[in-house]
Amino acid sequence: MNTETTVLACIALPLLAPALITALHRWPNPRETVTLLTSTCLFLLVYSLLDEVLQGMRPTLDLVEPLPGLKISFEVEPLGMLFALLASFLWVVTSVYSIGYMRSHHEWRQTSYYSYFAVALGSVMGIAFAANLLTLFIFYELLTLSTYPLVTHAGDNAARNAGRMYLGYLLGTSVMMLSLALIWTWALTGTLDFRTGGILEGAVTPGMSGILLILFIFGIGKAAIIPFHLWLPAAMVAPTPVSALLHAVAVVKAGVFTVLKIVIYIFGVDFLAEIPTTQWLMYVAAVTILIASLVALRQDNLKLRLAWSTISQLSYIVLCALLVTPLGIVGGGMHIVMHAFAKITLFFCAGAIMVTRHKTQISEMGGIGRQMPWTMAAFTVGAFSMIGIPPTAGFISKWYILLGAIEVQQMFAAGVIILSTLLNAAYFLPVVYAAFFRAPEGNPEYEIRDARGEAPLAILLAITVTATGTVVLFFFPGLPFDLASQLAGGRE
Amino acid sequence: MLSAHLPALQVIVPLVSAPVCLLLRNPRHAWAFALAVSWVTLAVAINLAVQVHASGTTSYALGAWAVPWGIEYRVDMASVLMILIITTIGAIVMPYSWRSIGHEIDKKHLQLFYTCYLLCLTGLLGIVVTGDAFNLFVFLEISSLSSYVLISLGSGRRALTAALQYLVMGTIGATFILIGIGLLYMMTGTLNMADLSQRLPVNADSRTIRVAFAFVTVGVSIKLALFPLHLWLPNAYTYAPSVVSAFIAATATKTGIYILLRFFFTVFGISFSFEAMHVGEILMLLASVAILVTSLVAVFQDNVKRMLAYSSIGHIGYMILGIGMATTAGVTAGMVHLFNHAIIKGSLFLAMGCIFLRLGSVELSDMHGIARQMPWTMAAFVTGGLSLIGIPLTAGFISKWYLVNAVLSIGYWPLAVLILVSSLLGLIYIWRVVETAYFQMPGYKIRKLSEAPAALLVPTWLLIGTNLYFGVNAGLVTDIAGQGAAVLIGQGVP
Amino acid sequence: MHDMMHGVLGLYNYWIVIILMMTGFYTVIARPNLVKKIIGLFIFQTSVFILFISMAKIEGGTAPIISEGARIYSNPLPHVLILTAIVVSLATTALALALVIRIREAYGTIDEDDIHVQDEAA
Amino acid sequence: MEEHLINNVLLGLLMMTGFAIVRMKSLLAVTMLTSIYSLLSASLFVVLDAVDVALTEAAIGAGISTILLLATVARTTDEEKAPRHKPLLPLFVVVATGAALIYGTLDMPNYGDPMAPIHLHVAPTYLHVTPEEIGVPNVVTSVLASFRGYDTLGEVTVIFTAGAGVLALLGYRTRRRNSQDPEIRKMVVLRVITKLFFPLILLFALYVQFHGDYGPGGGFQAGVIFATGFILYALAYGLGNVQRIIPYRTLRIMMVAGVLIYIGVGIESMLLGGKFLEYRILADDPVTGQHLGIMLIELGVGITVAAVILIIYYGFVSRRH
Amino acid sequence: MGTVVHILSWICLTGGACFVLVGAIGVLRLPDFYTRLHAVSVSDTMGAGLVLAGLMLQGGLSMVTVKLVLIFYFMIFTGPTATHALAEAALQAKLKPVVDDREP
Repeated sequence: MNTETTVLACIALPLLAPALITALHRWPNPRETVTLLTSTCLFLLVYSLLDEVLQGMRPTLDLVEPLPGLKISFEVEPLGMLFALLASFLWVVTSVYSIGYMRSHHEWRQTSYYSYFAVALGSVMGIAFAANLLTLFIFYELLTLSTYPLVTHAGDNAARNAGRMYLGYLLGTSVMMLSLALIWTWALTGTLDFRTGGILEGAVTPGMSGILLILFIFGIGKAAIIPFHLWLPAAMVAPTPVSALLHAVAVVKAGVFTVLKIVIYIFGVDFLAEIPTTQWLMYVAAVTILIASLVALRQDNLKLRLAWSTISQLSYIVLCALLVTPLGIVGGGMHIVMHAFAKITLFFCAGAIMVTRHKTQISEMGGIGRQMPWTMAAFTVGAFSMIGIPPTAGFISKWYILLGAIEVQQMFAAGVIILSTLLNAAYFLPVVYAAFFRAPEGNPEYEIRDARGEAPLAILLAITVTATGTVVLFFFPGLPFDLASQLAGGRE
Repeated sequence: MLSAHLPALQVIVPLVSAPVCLLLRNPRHAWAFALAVSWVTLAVAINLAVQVHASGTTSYALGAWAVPWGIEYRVDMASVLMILIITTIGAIVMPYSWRSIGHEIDKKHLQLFYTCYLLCLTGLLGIVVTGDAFNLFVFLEISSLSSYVLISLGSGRRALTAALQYLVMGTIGATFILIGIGLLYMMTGTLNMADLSQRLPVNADSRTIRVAFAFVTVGVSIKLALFPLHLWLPNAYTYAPSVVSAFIAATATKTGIYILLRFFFTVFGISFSFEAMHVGEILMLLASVAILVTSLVAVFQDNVKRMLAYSSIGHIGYMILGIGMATTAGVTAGMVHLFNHAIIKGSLFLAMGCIFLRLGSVELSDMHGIARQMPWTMAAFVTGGLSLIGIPLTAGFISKWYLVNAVLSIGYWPLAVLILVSSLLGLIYIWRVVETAYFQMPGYKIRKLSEAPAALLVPTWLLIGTNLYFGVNAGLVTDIAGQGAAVLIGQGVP
Repeated sequence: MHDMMHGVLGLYNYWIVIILMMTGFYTVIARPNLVKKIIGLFIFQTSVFILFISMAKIEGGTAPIISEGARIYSNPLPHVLILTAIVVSLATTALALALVIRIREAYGTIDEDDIHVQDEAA
Repeated sequence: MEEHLINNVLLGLLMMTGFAIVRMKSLLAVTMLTSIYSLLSASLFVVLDAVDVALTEAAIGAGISTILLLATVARTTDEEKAPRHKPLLPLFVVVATGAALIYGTLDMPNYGDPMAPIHLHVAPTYLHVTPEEIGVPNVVTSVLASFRGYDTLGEVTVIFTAGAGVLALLGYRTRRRNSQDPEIRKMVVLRVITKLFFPLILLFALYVQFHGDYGPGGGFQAGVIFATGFILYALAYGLGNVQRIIPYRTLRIMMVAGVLIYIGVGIESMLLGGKFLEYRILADDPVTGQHLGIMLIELGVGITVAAVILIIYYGFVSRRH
Repeated sequence: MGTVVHILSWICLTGGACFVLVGAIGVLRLPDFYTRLHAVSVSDTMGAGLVLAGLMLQGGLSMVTVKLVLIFYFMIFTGPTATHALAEAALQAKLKPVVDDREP
């Protein structure tokens, strides 16, 4: 089938799946089969687009045109390809994991869970393939709305308050700032298309474009830059698979992905370099990195610690974008992937612990590594990747980021990255240490009785896949590198 | 032969059928008759629109007396837009009315209800097509009186007080308009709008004309519930029968705005209204306050219909804002929103009607988890709500888009921020309903409910469909509105 | 000075009519009693009619009924308008009074403040 | 000169009545004063050469409105409570509005000035064209029924709306005949005189109806007077008996018929190839056509007005106390 | 001749006016309802009658006079009827007349 239909299918498939899922709500096994099939097909579809993109082709699709010049249209370009591949692949893994998790956790409303999950993925696809700001905006909002039910899945008051916070931050920022910036851009340039080299250059004075930049960067609440970061820890009330896929991969990465897209295709790297505001925003990102890491240090709840580390890691990517150098872009693009693999591994492990040991606090996890060696091994891999210790993927992306920083003489940025690496180590290694070398507290014979208790098979499978991925990407970073570098070199 | 008479037929068809409807014995026949009439009216409207679009402004001399001695019907693109709004809403609301009204008012009033509905339709259409200032007043009274009756038919005693409050304020407004028209006539000796616009510039700087302008403006502002003259509106919309809320919310205030446009641009002329009288600044100020305040108030309402009523006042503010700019872009934006908001509010009130039919209440506290039982109704409400907020791919987005661009084009960017703030507030009050209906546990009372009948759902979804269609394909509306604005501002073909 | 006097002489009965209008208007917006409100509306409208009719008057004119002997006729158009307006005001009054009767039956009072109190209580 | 004198005296009386209405608390008294107010304005209209308006105001303002007000007061309450709070805002609004209006008068043409624009632009044409094109001496009638006949149609529709509205609000109840309170039955004189005048009033109504082209009068006035005759009869002999003479259903049909006659004339002229309400093609000779048209629509107006007023009256009095 | 009629008519008019005045004063001054009714009847029979007569003299033999005659008859019938009805109503409302019961 031709590329247009493929692109359409990539977006339509997950958006239509819920119908089937809801139809099958009485029979769990067929229902989950649908989810698995959908995710697999989606991944294959996206993959089928890959080599065209690598050959430099840009599959496009125009859907509707509400107003002249204002289109809903899609175009597959390297960054989007990267993001789509990542999301669709990890959805497959997460589906496997969810099945294990939800069933052993006896969660309720599983049907609506899987449906909304699919919708969320559909909107992620829309974001990835969006050919202009408007399209991106629409799916960005759709993602927010479709993930709300997942965040409040528990249905109790705590969840509902967290959900309100979630919506408040994400919708508030996007409606107040992102949409304003969007309309303003239209008023200035008369177009919203993503064009290589940007559309604003020449249309705006640097001062005004500075304001625009601020509106854009802070308007993208999903990138969780201080002071618009609090929704992320709040969203941790969600079931772990949700936190894993959405708040380690889909949602937050959608945020930083949007930042990258806007920097590259709306402002254009060269033009961005002329804007004085860039420097200041870089400081904000740096501050976010450091503060988030410090807060993470003091969290005892494992998921919360992961959440805060996510915040800091996101700002890495924003930082890269603002370094305005090809190497930075490459680093950012790759860090999206690398961090995704590592972080999802970590969340999976946290979930596994919660399911099998019903433990959420780090202080309780002494010696847990002996009971769940496999899980904690994976956790260690993820932690190393977070810190950037070879042989894990995290090392590669950090490497490029540092190169980029040094290339443009941003010693400050380089310093921040080094420092935060130390902090990463400081808040991840204790967990690993405790898990393996500290004696388990609590009732010994209880511990002995199910000393062999590993997580359910589905969960272990998922964990293994992601952890392996983290290592493999260290040895074969080719694919993300090609895409990212094609993106950075796209201007020649 | 008929095509020559279209402007007259537009009004005469409902006018002649209103009395006939009163004679029918069987309520069902009355309903079927009113239904047929409103569809015929729609057909006439479409033909008229095509005709005007083809051959520019058409005029029809009633009684064949030449202007300015006789009364003239004068239809231009601006009127066409209004005609289309009114007839479309009427044609869609009528099929809905049978089940809904049959449930809300007692059987022996049904013929009277449909008669009054037809009279209201007549009045609104008469206002829109006429080219004579006093004739406008007469038909304004027809529509007002019939809408007082329609509102008073609502269930519960508060409908009566609401209707009386509306009646008193409406009559004051009408009397103000009458005074204004009288003063105008006194200074010019004519009542025909075109003739007035010819003769006003001669003595435009006279104090009498200024006062006339002020009185017409204030009077019309009461009719269209411009903040702070809106006090009658929330009760009227809340306690009227659902169909009436939908119909009146979608048409009556819009017609008021049309009257304002007519007087500002056609009669007094843009230079007098906006340069001599500085009405633009005043209107934009009031509109901004209205948008902000009423959206805030709406957030704290627990009766959904009342919430929608307040949001209506805010949205009237949007339209006034557009008009106040007095630029082609602004007026276009105002008129586009005129059309879109009519469709949006219509559908929202219809959805509330569905809920009222089953639940007997539209209080948020009674609606916990109702979406489980009435998925289609709530889906309609949500879609309409998104459009109200201005989410892309809905009609509401188009009008907000035009409005914000118009605002930015004259460099009033704080207003753009204001609009976005109010959109956010809109998001909040719509969300309150969504959260209650979708994410709360349904109570025992709710669990027994069933989905609204198709007779109600189909019209509701018809409006929603229109809404979505104009969200992805806004060309038609924006064209008509643009031409209408051009005609009003005086750049279009006469 | 002279033309000011002339102006006053020429305009004073308009001013009186305005005062009449305002009496009615005041009764509408200031009085809580519904019947009184409606009477106020009635006075307001009637006074507006007087305004219209007095603008139609021509010094030394006669009623606009064509007859030999009469040369100057007062302006017929305002008369026509007011004929219409009177009927409109009758319609409004009738409707309003009907509403008042229903309100009295439903609330047991026709005093706006009392009604408000009852609605708040409900 | 004496015209001015009468004029001023009437205006003075009007002002006194107006203030009295604001001040007084007894609603019955206020109702009476209202009736007086409108009677005074009717006489003022006569002085101002507006004889048709005067007749209408006297019949509608002083007559029907008063009856309705009385019926309402009888069914609600007589005494008015004092407002709870000081009416400062209303006072301010009123003063502001009045000031604005007075400011507006400053550029008006003087009272009675023959050179005022309204006497120069449209109206003169009416006065000149009427005799030859319409052939009706009463210019008011010709303008009302022909030049601005469409307004009059709207007016009929308004009154029709009011009728429908009152029906919807108050409904109607048919009373048994001879079912009025015995006190009235005692008033023999009243009943005899009523019987005596009833036909005369109806006769007068017909006179006003058909003489409207030549003198003051026309459909509205006739309709009102016609209705008043029946109201008088109802007062003396009880509602039940009147409802036997004109039952509700008949009224309903009349009320519809009048409007339909009016519109019918318009549509007929359309079918004959003219514009809506173009009377002159109703007959071979345009003037005759105009005559015919005016007569017909005045008839329609009369029927509807009479019917509606009676329906409203029925609605009001058939309501329980 | 003309002058005579003229003078006569003016006498009638002024006479009527006087009666109306007297009636008005009576309404103001007299103690109770019933006595006031007397005053009213004075003004609307004699007063109005004389005024009408005066006007007829002014009008001479014309349509106007015919109408005036009709009005005259109308008043002759309605005036007393109204007064009578009022008195009846007052009686039925148990309205006591004020009687002067001082010793002479």
